[in-house]
Amino acid sequence: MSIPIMPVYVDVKLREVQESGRLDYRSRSLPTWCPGCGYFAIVEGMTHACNEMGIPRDQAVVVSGIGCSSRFPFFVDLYGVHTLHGRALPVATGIKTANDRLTVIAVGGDGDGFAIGGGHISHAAKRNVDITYLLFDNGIYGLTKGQTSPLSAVGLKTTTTPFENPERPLNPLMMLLSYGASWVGQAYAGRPDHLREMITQAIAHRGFSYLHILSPCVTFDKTSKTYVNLGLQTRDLPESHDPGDLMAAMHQAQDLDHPALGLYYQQFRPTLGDTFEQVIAKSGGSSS
Amino acid sequence: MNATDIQIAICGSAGDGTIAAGDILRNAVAAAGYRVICFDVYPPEIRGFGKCISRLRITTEQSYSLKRQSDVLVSLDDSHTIPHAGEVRDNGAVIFESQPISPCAEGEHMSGHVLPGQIPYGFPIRELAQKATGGARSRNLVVLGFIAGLLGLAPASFQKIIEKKFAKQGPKVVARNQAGFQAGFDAGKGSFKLDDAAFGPFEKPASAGKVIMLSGNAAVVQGCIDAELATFFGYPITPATTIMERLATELPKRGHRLLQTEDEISAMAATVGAGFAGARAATATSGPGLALMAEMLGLATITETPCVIFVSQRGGPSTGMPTKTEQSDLNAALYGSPGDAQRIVIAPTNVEGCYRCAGKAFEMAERYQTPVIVLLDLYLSNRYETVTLAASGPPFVLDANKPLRRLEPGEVYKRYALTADGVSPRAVPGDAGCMHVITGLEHNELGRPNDSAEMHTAMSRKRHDKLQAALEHPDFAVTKRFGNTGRVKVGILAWGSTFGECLEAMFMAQAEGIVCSAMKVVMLSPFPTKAISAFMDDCDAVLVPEVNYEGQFAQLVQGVLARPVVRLSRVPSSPMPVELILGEIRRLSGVTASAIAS
Amino acid sequence: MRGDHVSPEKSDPSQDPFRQGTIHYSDDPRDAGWVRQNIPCQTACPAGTNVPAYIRAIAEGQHGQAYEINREANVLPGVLGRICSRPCESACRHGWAGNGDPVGICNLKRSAADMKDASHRITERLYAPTGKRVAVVGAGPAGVAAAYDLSLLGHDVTIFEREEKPGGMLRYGIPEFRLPRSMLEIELHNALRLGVQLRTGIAVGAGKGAMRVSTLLADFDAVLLATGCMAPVYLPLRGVPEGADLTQHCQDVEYGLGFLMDLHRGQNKRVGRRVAVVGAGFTALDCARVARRLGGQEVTIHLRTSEEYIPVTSEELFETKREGIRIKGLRTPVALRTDENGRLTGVEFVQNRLGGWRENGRRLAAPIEGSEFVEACDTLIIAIGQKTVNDFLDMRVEVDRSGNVRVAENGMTSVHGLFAAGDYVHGASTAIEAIGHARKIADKIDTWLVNRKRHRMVRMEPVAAPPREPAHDFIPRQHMPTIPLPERHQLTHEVECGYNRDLAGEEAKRCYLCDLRYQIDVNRCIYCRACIEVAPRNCIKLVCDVEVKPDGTHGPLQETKEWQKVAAIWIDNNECIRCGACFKVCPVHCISITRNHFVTVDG
Amino acid sequence: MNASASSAQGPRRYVIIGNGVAGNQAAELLRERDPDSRITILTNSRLLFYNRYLLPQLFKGHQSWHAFLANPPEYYVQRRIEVRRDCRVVSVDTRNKQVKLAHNEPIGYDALLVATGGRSHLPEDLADCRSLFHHFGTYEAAVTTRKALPDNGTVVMLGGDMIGLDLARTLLAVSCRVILVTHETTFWPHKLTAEERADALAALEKMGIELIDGDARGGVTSVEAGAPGLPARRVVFRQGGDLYGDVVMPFYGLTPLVEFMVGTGTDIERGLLVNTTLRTSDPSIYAAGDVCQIWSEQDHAYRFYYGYKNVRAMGAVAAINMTGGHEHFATTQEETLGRDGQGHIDSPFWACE
Repeated sequence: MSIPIMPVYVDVKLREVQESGRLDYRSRSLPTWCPGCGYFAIVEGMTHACNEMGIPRDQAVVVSGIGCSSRFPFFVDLYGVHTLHGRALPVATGIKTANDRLTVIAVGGDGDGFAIGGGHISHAAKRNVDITYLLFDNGIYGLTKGQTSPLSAVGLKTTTTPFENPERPLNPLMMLLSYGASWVGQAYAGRPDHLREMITQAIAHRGFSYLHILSPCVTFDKTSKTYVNLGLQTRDLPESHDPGDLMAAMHQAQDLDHPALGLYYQQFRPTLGDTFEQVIAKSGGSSS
Repeated sequence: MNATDIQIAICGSAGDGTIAAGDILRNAVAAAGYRVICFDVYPPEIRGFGKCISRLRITTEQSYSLKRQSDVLVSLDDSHTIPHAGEVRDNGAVIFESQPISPCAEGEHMSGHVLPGQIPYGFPIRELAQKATGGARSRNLVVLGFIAGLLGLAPASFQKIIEKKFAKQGPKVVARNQAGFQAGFDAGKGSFKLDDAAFGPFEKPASAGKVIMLSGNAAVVQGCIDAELATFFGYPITPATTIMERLATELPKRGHRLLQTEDEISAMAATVGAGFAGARAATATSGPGLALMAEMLGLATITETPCVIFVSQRGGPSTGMPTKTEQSDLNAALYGSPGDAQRIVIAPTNVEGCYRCAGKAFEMAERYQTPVIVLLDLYLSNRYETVTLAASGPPFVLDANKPLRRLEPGEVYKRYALTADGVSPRAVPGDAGCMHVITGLEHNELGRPNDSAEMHTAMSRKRHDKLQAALEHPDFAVTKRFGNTGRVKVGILAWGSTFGECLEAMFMAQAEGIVCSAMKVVMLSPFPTKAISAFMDDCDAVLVPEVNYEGQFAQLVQGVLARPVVRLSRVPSSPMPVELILGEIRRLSGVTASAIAS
Repeated sequence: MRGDHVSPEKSDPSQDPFRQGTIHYSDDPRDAGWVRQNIPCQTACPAGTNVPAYIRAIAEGQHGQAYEINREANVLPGVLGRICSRPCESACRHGWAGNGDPVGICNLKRSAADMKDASHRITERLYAPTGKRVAVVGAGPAGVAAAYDLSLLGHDVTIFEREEKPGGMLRYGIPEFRLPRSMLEIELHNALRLGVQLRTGIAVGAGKGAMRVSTLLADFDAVLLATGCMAPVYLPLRGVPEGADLTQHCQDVEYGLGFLMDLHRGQNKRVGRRVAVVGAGFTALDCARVARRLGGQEVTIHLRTSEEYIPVTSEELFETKREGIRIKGLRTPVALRTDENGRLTGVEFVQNRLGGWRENGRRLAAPIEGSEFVEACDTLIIAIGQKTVNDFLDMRVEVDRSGNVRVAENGMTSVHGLFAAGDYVHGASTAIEAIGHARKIADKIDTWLVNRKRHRMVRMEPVAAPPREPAHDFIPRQHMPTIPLPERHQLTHEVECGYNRDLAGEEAKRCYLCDLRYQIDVNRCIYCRACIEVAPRNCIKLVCDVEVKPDGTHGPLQETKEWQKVAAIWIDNNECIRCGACFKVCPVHCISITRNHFVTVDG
Repeated sequence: MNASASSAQGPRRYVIIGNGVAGNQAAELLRERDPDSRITILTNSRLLFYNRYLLPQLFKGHQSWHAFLANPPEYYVQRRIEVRRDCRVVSVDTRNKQVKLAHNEPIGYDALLVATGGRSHLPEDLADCRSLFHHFGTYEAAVTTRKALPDNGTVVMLGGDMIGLDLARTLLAVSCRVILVTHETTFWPHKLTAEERADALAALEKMGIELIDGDARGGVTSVEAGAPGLPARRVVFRQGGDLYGDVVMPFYGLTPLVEFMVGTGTDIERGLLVNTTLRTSDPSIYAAGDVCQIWSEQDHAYRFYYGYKNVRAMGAVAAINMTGGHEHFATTQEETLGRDGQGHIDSPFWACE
């Protein structure tokens, strides 16, 4: 493949970015993640997505737990709640219950989501609360300086598994598919363009959308989920994949060695808000 | 006396390797035979812009706390270090980067903040690192080398420590870091020395026992190991995480087990389970985790299951200040469970105490069948001191269980038999014929649920009374008095890490001619009423310094003894400043206790 | 199961398909502006020598190739490698504040000439014969450079030279200890052997027996005057008529250029024990150093201004001082002192103070009334400059106020078919300026003769990976070895020894290779700042704005620390030292490198 | 980032480059005359201002730098004089009125005083042996020299300006051997006739200094490290011959330290050119001390003035004029080489309070 290297003119680029309007979605202060962290791509992707979708900044809330990823609300200029470890989803559910018109996005890391907060995901998925859950999977505990996480690979040496992690990592996509999440997708921080598109779709989905984002921890994981490894391992879902086919989605989700990127599964069914309305309707009341 | 007493502060931004530099430095000087006390301050973010400071006081005799003024200050990041320029004494050295890569606005460079009495040492840290190692990563080692060269420390012990520290990353990394150190060393040695901080000639003292360098948390681990801890469950939380990290390496080597659970709720539950099964079991956490464990702690109390919980306090409430020290979890440790949650709470005052308390905690847990909370704080967990381990081996009893009496034929095993000392012989799964059920419900001697007033009173009394014996626990000083004996103007009553500062202040006050003494209180529950009361009898005024806002310990003392004390409760996000305590001593030595009471 | 997306196959970012680009040619003014702004050495070189390219060739051990790259811009690399005034080094990025000393560009040029293979074959790119005939008057650097270019372009060229041998100032104005004649001979020969007819010993002028310009105009399709600046600027002195030739006035007075030319024509020159040299240029320094070798014991250079403001390289000044020559500033000679026999005993000077600035950037000096003093000396050499003479023309040609001939945009003088180049047009300058100008005029003559045009484009060639190593930044500038002071008594013994292979290799590594252009693909950048983390200086910036000037160059990048305003992370090529650290660390491989230079294309 | 101070708002900002006699004298007067101003001294040195004229005492016995400090640290605190030590000035941006430091920090000023003094001059033909010389210009250099000099050791002085001869007196007093290789700069900055010079040289010999006629020997060609077993340095002469010493020190007079001013547009010949009010060609820049060449109406030339008294007077004049005064510098310094009671030479340039 041979593409002519075209010169890039910085004046043109600067104007293009400024005029796009996406910078408005950023915070004033610079993100404090380690340089090179994949999370930068996620915050970039989200500002792109919100901008493209024209979501008013005061109509969106980002909710997080504890961990590196959970600093996220501080780096976008939206409403945000930085809750306790593992407790992002219940708080987000409360917000959505109180005001259905808000765009609510929960973010968190793999430890926050699948260790301490693991119990909450299944319930959020089951209720089909209309929020987007961006799960940042770097397979390690970054903020506490590199302990093993539920998504750490077998054999990963961390400070708490100095003789290699003996445990199989969870398969989050399988879990979410079986929990009944109504939108399940996967993206990779090293492919920012694709990531941007997936975030847009996830937010657009009506119902509980779960986007699993593979993202290297450049500080504590030098061997497992690195840019090099993930670049080699990841693949696109086959073009023939039908997002309505749950079994096909589960089949794809089984391949942990070569994680496929894209939309695994999508289903449309009443959201938590809808069921509230149904209950109200059944009870004979009416919404205010 | 040609005693060395040098305090070095290294300050940088997270990611500059500030803490790592402090680590190498303390290990190197300890290896050379010096006594060290060291405390690092770092931000909650791994990278980004947070401030890290590593302070080390290096002495020929063990000191009790850091000094107010450092002799040497090193800047790895001027924006963070500039506010600390004043902490260097006159004729001390301020070391900084002379060739920063980016332009700085006026006033943003360290050189503009060196006070007239201090000696500036600007040198091209980054350039030396890049020349010697091909990258700027080793700036911290260059700086270490510079310090060693300037102060006249032999490079050999540093090179050895560097090799040890980086061995895992391969010989290339070792060589790179050693080259960085050497480049800095040459620069430091080549610098014309104008400051007067120097290491005097020093013979490594022949010491009884083994002198090692430990952090408070490492000492806890050593205590656990020497007490033959068999199972550990934990969940990462600053500043207790390093206990688990070290144990993760150490326990398997000894055939013991460690499991990182999904949260503190689970960690505590597993600890209780293992305790029930007869193994020595422990967990470690900080305030927020303690809160999660509160429910499970209650279960341990009511089921009389031995277990040990190390709680390293940080700034609270809630998530609070994860990387700042505080002593504000005393109430939570004493009372933090529903119901009359009797338990033993002990708090070491220095790193050596961490070791002793850790080991003794297992003895007490077994002896009195209770959860034992060992209350540390971030300052104690993370500070490093040189510790002497007894040559005669660990001073801990490895089986402190009350012997189980062989059952008479037909006798039913009473797990909660009411006895004179309140302790019921405990059976664990595997003990023949002693099958029983433990429960969180109030129960009778058999362990069967029973909520009668009489039984609840009897069991409450049992759980309370059995702990009183801990005040006389063998080979364990629950309180200790220092300084002047007999009648004193001022008595300092303190607990936990703050006691070091109290002692330092007391020595300074004595030097000023003030008659005073200080008592450390190691056991906080059950409360050593007699000893403290006797101490207070000797004091015209009693001062209680502690790092919390509400004066939790002072309240405890006043509540139990109904006697007045002077509170010095501050939350400076750092250890209690010595001069603050000294100021109070001076003030109190001029007035009478009764004046304060009114 | 694999999808269409091609993932990077290896950790080596150079394998990224996005980098496997092809060569691109651009005539966007911003690309031309980039090259001008970013390759300061090439921009500073009057001949436009592609410095990064030839230094890279030397670093790769390809001295012959380096020589050829030089020769594309300047047909006398071995000569200029010794005597060039080095405007490139004053501009070199490595010499900018905080970056250390400039790269020894000139010394490397010399090493390319010295170290190319003995069997090195030069390459020439010849155009088809045009049948046009061009006469060039003067075989100095300008004349030779123009003749060479014109001959490549297919014209028949004849050079007329007054002296016995070609070379002009190079042969007659520069001492052999600075420029060995063997090197000059070879390079002149190579320049002229493609069919240029060289006719020496033929004076062109109005005098008897001389070739007339009008005759040349009749015989040739075009005539190029490249006669340089051969007349001395006279020094006004008290008691001497204005414009008088001082050498007639006193036998112990010499004009610098005349002194050197006499010497190189083979005359026996003598100087007294105490020699005063007046002047501030290379000629003044050369005269002083020659005088020292001719036995002058106390040789002093007298300056109107001070050392700071004189147009010579610091190395040359240093070597001059090392040879025991004293330099005294802020003085202007006002009168000669002679004894009863008319022999010089001293020079009367007036003390100066520094004045304003001349248009050419030089400093003015103003005499202080009543501050006269005398310095004793036996010989006075006046080397305050040369000017053009036009009295050899047998026709009227328009000149400007200072007597220099006017040339139009197409290179022609006011006389149809008569062109002019080099010092003859600009007044006394340097060899490299003369060559640079002559090449431009040759190009214009060609256009005028056969209506061919050429223009410049920027050639952008993708580079797979950074060619430099960070350690190269710490190599100190390699000093030019010189012969010891005691051996400097011969006029012909070259003082500078030239780099050996090791020195040349080390010095070549120092070059930042400013022709490398590092760019971030803003569309793919995730703003993670990993590149900034490894940047060796403040070269990668969080940018909110930039000004593009009409000439295509950029103003400074406007930086911001507010995340909301960071429209791009951009590499400031002005600060960039081409270390490549950013390229290696970028997690999404959004940094590309291209090698950019000007190419000249027909049409 | 724009640190240039504006005189329209806030106190005036005086910046002094150089931490010697002139700079400190100026700082003291500036503070007296403009109590609200901000005063900053920039210096390469790591020490506060110390008395360089006293440095020969180092050779009489160990003394720490504390003994040489002219003022205690509190002096600067009380007078609010900022002393930025360990800072190298690389350039001055006269348009934006900023001094640029080597570490890339700009220091804005309203008025700037350059008082950097001079460094020991080394003739270009000795540049190759630069690393083999010992120096005396700073406390650090003097201590290094003293450490290199064994008891009763031999010092070879090249040139022999008055700074060197002052040191020579002390060295003789502590029983060192002093060999002086004469040069036209011997007795610099005194200007002596041939007779006076011969006379003064004779006096030096009488003091116990061994003289080598440098002119007759063709001057020094090189200084080399001594061979094993011999003293540490060897000095070689152009006309042949050599001599050995433990340290070799150049005393060829001073070169003004003005590199950072080159290119600023401020007039320089050898030193910064100033008028008698000590103002340079830039109206906000003054110069004082050994770095400036002052216009002399009498001599119709720019000339240097040396000696403690002159330098201090210059500092004062500059400070007065920087704060709106109009004072002219006039020397009160005796410049002739004298004799003391024993017939030993005595120089007014040695005078020091």
